[in-house]
Amino acid sequence: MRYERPGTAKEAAGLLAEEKGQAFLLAGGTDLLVKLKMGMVEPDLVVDIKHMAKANEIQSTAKGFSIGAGVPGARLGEHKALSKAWPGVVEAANLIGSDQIQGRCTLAGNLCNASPAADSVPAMIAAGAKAVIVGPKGRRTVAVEKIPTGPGQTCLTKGELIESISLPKPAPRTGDAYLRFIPRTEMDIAVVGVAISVTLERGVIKKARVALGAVAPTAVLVPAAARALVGSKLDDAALDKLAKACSAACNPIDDKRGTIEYRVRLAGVLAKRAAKIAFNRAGGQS
Amino acid sequence: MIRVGDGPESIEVGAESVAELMQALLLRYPDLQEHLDRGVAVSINGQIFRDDWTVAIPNDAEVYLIPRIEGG
Amino acid sequence: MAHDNRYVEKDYKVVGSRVKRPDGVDKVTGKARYGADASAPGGLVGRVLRSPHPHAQIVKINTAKAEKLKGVKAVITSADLPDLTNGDQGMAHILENCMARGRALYDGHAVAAVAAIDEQTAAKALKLIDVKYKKLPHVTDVDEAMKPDAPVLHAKMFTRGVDPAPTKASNISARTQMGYGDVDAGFAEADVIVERTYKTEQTHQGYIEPHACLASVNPDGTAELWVTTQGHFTFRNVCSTLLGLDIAKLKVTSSEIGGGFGGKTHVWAEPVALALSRKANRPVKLVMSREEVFRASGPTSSTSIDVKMGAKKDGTITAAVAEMRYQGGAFPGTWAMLGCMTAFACYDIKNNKTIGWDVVVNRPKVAAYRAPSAPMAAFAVESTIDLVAKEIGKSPIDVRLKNVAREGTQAPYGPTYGPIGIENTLEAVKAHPHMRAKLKKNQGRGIACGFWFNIGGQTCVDLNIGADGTVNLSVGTVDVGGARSSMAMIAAEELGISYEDVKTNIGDTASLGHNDTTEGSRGTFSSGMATIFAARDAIQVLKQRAAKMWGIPVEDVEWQDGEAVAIGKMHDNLPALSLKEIAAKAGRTGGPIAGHNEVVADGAGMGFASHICDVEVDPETGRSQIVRYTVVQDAGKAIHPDYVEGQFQGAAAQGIGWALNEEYIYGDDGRLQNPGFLDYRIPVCSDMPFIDTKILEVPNPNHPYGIRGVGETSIVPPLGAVGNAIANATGVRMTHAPMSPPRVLAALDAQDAG
Amino acid sequence: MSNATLVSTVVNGDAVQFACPTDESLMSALRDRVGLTGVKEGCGTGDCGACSVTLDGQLVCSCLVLGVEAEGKEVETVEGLANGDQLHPLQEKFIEHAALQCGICTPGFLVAAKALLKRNPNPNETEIRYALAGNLCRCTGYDKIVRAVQAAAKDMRNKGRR
Repeated sequence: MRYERPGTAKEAAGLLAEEKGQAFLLAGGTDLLVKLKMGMVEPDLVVDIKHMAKANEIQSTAKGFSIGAGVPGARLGEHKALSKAWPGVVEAANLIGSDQIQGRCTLAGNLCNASPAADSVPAMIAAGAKAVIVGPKGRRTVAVEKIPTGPGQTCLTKGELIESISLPKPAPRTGDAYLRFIPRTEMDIAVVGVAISVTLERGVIKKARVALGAVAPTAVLVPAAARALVGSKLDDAALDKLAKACSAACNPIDDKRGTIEYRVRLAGVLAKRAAKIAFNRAGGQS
Repeated sequence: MIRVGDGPESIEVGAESVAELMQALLLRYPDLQEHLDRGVAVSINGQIFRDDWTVAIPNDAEVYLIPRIEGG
Repeated sequence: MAHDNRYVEKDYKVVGSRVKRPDGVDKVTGKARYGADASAPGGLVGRVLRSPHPHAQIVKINTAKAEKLKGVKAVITSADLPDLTNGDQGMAHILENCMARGRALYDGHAVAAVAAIDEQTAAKALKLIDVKYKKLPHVTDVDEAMKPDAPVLHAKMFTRGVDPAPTKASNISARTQMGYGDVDAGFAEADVIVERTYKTEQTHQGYIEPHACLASVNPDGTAELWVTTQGHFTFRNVCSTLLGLDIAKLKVTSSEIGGGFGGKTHVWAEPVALALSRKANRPVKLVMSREEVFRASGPTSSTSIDVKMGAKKDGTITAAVAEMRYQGGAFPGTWAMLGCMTAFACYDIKNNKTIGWDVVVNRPKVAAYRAPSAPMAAFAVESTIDLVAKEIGKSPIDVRLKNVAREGTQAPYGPTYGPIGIENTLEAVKAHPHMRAKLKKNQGRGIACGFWFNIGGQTCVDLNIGADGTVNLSVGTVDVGGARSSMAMIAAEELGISYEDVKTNIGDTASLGHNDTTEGSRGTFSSGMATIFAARDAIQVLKQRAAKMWGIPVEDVEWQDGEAVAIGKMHDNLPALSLKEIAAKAGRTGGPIAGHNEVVADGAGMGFASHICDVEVDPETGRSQIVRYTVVQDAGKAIHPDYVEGQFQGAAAQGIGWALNEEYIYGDDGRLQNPGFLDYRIPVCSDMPFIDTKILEVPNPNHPYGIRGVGETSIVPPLGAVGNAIANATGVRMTHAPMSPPRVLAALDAQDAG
Repeated sequence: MSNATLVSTVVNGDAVQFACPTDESLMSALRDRVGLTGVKEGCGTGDCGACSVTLDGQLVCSCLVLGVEAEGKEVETVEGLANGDQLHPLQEKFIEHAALQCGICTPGFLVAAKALLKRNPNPNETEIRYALAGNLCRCTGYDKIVRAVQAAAKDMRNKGRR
C-alpha cells in the first residue's frame, strides 16, 4: 500500500487519477481504518488529504462558511460562529462516535463514506450545504444531497475528491436541528436521523428543509415534509402532517439496527421533536 | 443409615464416608458411573462437598448428590 | 495439619478496610502485562481461518499454497491435533471446538491456522488456504432446534434423562427434572394461577481484553504458555491432554487478565497456538480479534422458558413449575440443568418442579457467563412473581417476603439451606430510602431477587516470610478483580502484621500445586481459606523459632498481634519477639519460615441479592433509561468493601446491558450479524447512573471469616428488576429480553390495540 | 516487512523513530515497534477506547490512525502520564477509589479523562459520563471511575493544575 500526503487538492486529484489499482482517501480515517482492519478493502494507494492547503481550516466569509475536508468534528464544536449559525449541523457532526472519533472524523469523510445512517449528512442537506469537488477537469460545486447515490457510493468520478464543504450564511430567523434515535445514549449508529431547518417570517414558517437519514439507501431531502411546515406556526396539525410526510418518505431496510416498521414510525416521532427545536432556535413561539 | 436423595427418589445406604457411599451406590446403580465421571458434588446435611471423598458422613445424615457446578 | 474451617466471630484490624491494591500502580501506568503484551525471541504471529458457514461438511482443505508463501512457518488443520481424548466426550468436544474436524458447526468455527513471521504474512497466508465446503442446513434458534424436522448436528446424540431412551438422534442432549412436592395439588389449592412464556437472547461476557496467548513448544516435549485465563492450572491440564504433553512439562503462566466473567474458564485458541508452535518449533503469539471473540468464544445460552405459578390470596405460592430450554451452542452443555437448580432457589415453595432441556444449535459453544443460566430463569420467575402479586393485589416485596427461603428451607435441587441471606436482603430493600423516592412521569420501579451458588474446590497457597519480616503470598487463583488485595489483607490479619508487609502474587503452574479455576465466585472464599490456614501454619513455625530463640518449650509460646509472647510465670522476664525479629534470625534457627496449605475448600455459602431499579420509558420510541439502581447483596464478610461493591456494580451493569440492548443477532444465513462493540451494545458510561450498593454480612458458617463469594449473584436480578420496572412505568409486561426499544414499542402498541 | 516507511515522531516527549508498514495502525506501531503496550487493543475498530492516545493534543483511538500519520506529530500515551515518580492525580485517584478491577480499560480511561479535564476542569457528572462514553469498561459499571474522575478534577483544581 502506497501512502501519499499531497500538498494541494489538485495534486491529490492527480494521484487518484493516475492510480490503476484501488485508491482511497484518508481524512479522519474512522471508516477507512475499520475497513482495513476487517479486511474489507486492500488499497494500493491511500491519499492523506489532511496536508492539502486549507484542509484543516474553517473559513468564515460573507457568504457563509467553508470547512476544509480535514477538519475534525471536535473543531466544528469549538467554532463559535459556526455553532451559532448552524447548531444542528454542528450537533449532528458532534454526535458521530465518541470524543476519540470526534478528534478525527470529518464532514467530507462522513459524506463520502456514503452510509445511509451518517449523522452529519441529513443536517448538511437541511442546511443547504454544498460540496466543493476537485478533479482532473477542475473544480465543481454540488449540493450535498446529490453526492451519495447509494450505500457506499457517490457521484464522484475517478480522480475527484471533496476539497471543502460550504455552508450558506443562514437567513435571518433561521434555526436548524438534528435528532437521531439510538438504543444507547452514545456510540451507536443512527436507527433514524432527522434534520430540519426552518426560516420564519413574523412567526410563521416561510421556508423549510427536512432531511432523513437511515431510512433509505441514502440520506434524503423530503420536500413534502417541508411543505407540511411552510405557512404554519408549528401547530399540532402541521406537526402531524410533518410526521406523516416523513414516515411516508421512508424506504428503509430490516437489519440488525432496526426494523422497517420501527424506522418508519420513529421518523415521524423524531421529526416532530426536531421541528420544535429548530422552530425555537429560529425564534418561533409555538 | 444415610438418606440419599435426588429429586423425588430417596434411598437409605450405610456408609461412613463419601467414598464408601459412592461404592455402595455404584453397586446398586452401575449407571451412576457416568454421572460420577461428569462430576458430582455431595451435600451432607446442607453443606456442599465438591471433590473430597475422604469426608466423613455422620450418622442419620441427609445426603444429596448434586451436579458439579461451573461458574463464571 | 488439620485446620478448622468453622466461622468464629472476631474483631478485625485489616479485613474490612479499604486499602490500595498492590497492582494499582502497574495498571495505571501501563506497565501491567496482559495476554497480548508478551513477546518471545523469534516469536511468530498466529492467525486462525474460520468457517463462514453455520453448518457445513469440510470436503477438503488445501494448505499447499499457504505453506509455500515466504515467511510462513507452520500451517495446521485438525490433522495436526490428533484425537488423544481417549473416550472422554467432554474433552473431545473441546478439541473439536478448537479446530473443526471434518465439519464446521457454526459461523466462526476454526478450520485451519497459520504461524508466520508477521501479521501481514499471516493474513496473506490465510487467504491462500483453500477450503472446500459442502453446506448443510442449519438451525440457530433453540425452539426450532428442538423440532422433529430440525437439522441434526450430532448424528449420535440421543437425549439423556428420558425414559425410555430415544432411538432417534436429536439436538436435545439432555432432559433434567428437579423439585419436590405435588404441583398438581399445589395448583388445586391456588386462588390465582399465572402462566407466561419468556425468551432471552444470547449475550456475551464482553470482556474488553480479547483472548491472547504466547505459546512455545519444544521438540523435547517441554512447553510454556503465557495466557489470559481464569484458570491456568485447568488450562494446563486440558492443553496437556489435547496436545499429548506431560502436565509437569507444560508451564502455564496467567497474565494479567482483562476481564473474563466465565468466558476465560475454557480453552479456545490456546491448543491451536501450542500446535502451531510445536510444528514451527518457534514461539507463537495468537491474539483473537474482537470479531473472533464474538463469533468463536463462548457466549451464554439463549433460552425459551415457560413458567406457571399458583398462589393463595394471602400471598402464599402454592405451586410453581418451569420448563426451560437452553441452547449450548454446537456442543452439549448442562446449562438448562443449572436453570433448573436456580430458578426457584430464592423461595420456599412447597410444590415445585422444573424441567430443563439442553439443546445444541449452530452457534458457538456456550461458556459460563457470571452465574451461568441463572439470569434467564430469574427473568422468567421474577417477572411471574410480580404478575402474581398484581393478581392478588399485594406488593411485590411482600409476596417475596411471604415465600422467602430461610435456614431450613429445602433448596429446589435437594439439600436444606443453612443460614442464608435472601430474607435479609429483601428486608433491607423494603427499608431502603430508594423504595420511597418519588417517581416522575413515565418512570417505574421494579424489584427482583437472585441466587447463585458459590463453589469451593482445590486450592493451594504458599506463604514465605523474608528476612526482613515481609511476606510473599503465592496464590493460584487468578486475580480477576482485586483479589491480591484481599489475600494480603487476610494474611496480614492472621499474622498480626500490616497490610503493606504482605505482597501477593499469582503463582504459575510450575511453582504451586493445582488450583481450580477462578469461577463460581470461589476465589476469595477458597484462596482466603487456604491463606488463613497457611498463615496459621506459619505461625506455628514462628512460635517454634521463638521458643528456640528463648530456649523454652514451644507450649509456652503464644502468638498475639504479630508477636510471639512467652507465657507463664517462669518466662515473664522475656520481652515479646516480633515477626520481624524472628524472621531476621530464621537462618540460624532452622532456615526459611513458611506456611503452606493444600485444601479442598468445601462448605461454600450461597449468594443471594435483591435489587431495586427505576426506569424511565419514552412512550414514543420505547427506549428505556435506568435512572436509579440499588444493589443489596449478602457478602458473608466483605474483606475489601471497595472491591465487593465493585463486583455488585459490575454485575448489575452487565445485567442491565442484557436487560436492555445486548443480544446476538443471527441472520437467516446463520451468520452472526453483530460481531463487534458497535452493534453488540454493552452499556456505555452515559447509559448508567451511579449504582448504590448495600453490603450485608450474614456469615457463612463454613469459613473462618464467614466469607461468601460475591462475584456473580448480582447479574441475576437485573433482567427481572428492569422488566418489572418497565411494567410499572408502562403497564406492559415484557417477556422477551433484551427489552430493546423496538420490542417495548411493539408491546406498547399491542397494549393500545388490545 | 513489505512497504515499510520510516516514521519520525515524538512520543511522551521523546523523539522516536520507527519503521512500519503503511497500512499498520498507530496502535500496533506503538505496541509492537515502540514497546508501549500500555496502549491496549480491545476492538481495533474505534469502539472501545482502550487504545486512546493524544495526537498533537487531540484525543484519538490509535487503532483508527495509521502509524505513518504520526510523522512529525506528538503522541502521548498512558506511559507519559506520570511525572517521573509522581503519579498524575488521575492515576492516584483511580487507585484510591478502586476505579479499576481488571485494569485493561484503565489506560484508555486515564488518557481520555486527562483530555476532558484539560478542556473542562470542572465537569459535572453528565459531562464526565458523555466524555468517557467512548471508553468501554465491563467490570465496574463505571460508578467508581466517574467518582475517581470527579475527585481528580477537584484535586487538580485545588492545585491549579491542568
